[in-house]
Amino acid sequence: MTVRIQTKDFDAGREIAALRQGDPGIGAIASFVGVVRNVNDGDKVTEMTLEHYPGMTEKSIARIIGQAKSRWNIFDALVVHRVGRLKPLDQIVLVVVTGAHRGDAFAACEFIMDYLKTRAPFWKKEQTPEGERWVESRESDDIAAGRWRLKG
Amino acid sequence: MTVRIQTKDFDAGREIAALRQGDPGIGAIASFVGVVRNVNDGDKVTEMTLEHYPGMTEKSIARIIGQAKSRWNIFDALVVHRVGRLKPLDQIVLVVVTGAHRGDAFAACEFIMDYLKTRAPFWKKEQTPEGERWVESRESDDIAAGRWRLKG
Amino acid sequence: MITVLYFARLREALGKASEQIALPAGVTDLGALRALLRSRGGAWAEEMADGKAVRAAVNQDIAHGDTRINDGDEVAFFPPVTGG
Amino acid sequence: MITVLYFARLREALGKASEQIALPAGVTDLGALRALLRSRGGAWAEEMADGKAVRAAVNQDIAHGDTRINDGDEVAFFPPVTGG
Repeated sequence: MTVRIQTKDFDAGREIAALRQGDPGIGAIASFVGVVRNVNDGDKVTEMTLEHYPGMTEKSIARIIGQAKSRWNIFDALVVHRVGRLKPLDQIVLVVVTGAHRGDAFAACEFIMDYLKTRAPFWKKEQTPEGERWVESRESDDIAAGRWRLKG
Repeated sequence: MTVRIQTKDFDAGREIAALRQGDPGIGAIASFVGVVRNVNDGDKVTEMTLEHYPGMTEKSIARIIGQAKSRWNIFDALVVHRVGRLKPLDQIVLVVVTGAHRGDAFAACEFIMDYLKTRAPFWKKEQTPEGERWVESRESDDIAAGRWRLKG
Repeated sequence: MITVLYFARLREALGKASEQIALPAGVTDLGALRALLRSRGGAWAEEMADGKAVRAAVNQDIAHGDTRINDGDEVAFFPPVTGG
Repeated sequence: MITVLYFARLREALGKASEQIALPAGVTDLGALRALLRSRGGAWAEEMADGKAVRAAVNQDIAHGDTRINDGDEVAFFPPVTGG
């Protein structure tokens, strides 16, 4: 598995190609790219800053990928997460999951994303025309993560 | 929406970038890449040929995307499907769905893939060390497509 | 006249990718057309047999035995799809 | 000595990203450490108040009020996460 926290941008096509390179057993690759939107809760967002907890971030994401691997029949997973100053249209996060079949790859990819949004130690501060604000935890994200617990 | 049937390869990163270009309302991009595996039903596959029904293929995929748009809150979708001779490790199909939030994007992407595998007029012939064979319709794919009908 | 297309395993077994057929009187739906093709005997009888999993489209929409066929239509016969 | 880290809104409100603290006798779990910090008054009393949604980790694992703290540990306090 690969976990990278970085300020620089990423290329989903190149990351997918690298993750699946040389493995002819892979039939399915599910991916997710998260992007900075220009609105959040109805307010215009001009820029945001993403802060994280170095060390714990990588460790918690690796643990999430391990859980996904034990729960679904997948081969490998990659998470690239950006931190620092980001603007609308910037890519924030990439999750790629490889497997033999699509059902497991999709489920594991969505599982990892749900956990990234609700458990991994990232904090978002938004700049709006009215000033800066720390984003509050979102109820809908907690619900999405809870879904998986019911299935356990 | 974009539907392309082609013999040449595709770059997922470039297709994602083109689909989301300039739309600052997009927060989530779910993608799927299907790849030729070197095994199917336990037999070694050295090459395959994908045949389709020109005209009906594009029409039926466009209809599937339209259904996804009416069912989930998504912005746009792209399907690129290769035909002709393909080898293990070759990419076959790309589905990209953009939306504001990840739940809808994931669901619509998986829905489109399930229908591509079970409804769109593609037929696969595999070359194995024992000779050629047309792939038979797979029961598990029919089950995956059936899931969505129950939800309707 | 209608255009009839054959795909994949069916195309190979029948040795034909397409043909033009003048619809005889009484052949007004897909089921009747399939029976007509079956009556050719040989590979046609085998591939168009009732027990065979043959799918069909009329004017590029999935069709069934009771789907009407009219002059000028494009009809296609093919095995269950195995895409992606 | 333990290392204590503060992140995001908490770091800004407390004006501090990290500090070293010598654990007083009797401060053996996270709840007691939070009470100790609260007793500093001002922003500390406010941000570490019982009603506040404060999350914590001990040695980079999510921790709770009854999680034990030992000399040499890395303890972190932060708001609920809002990632991705």
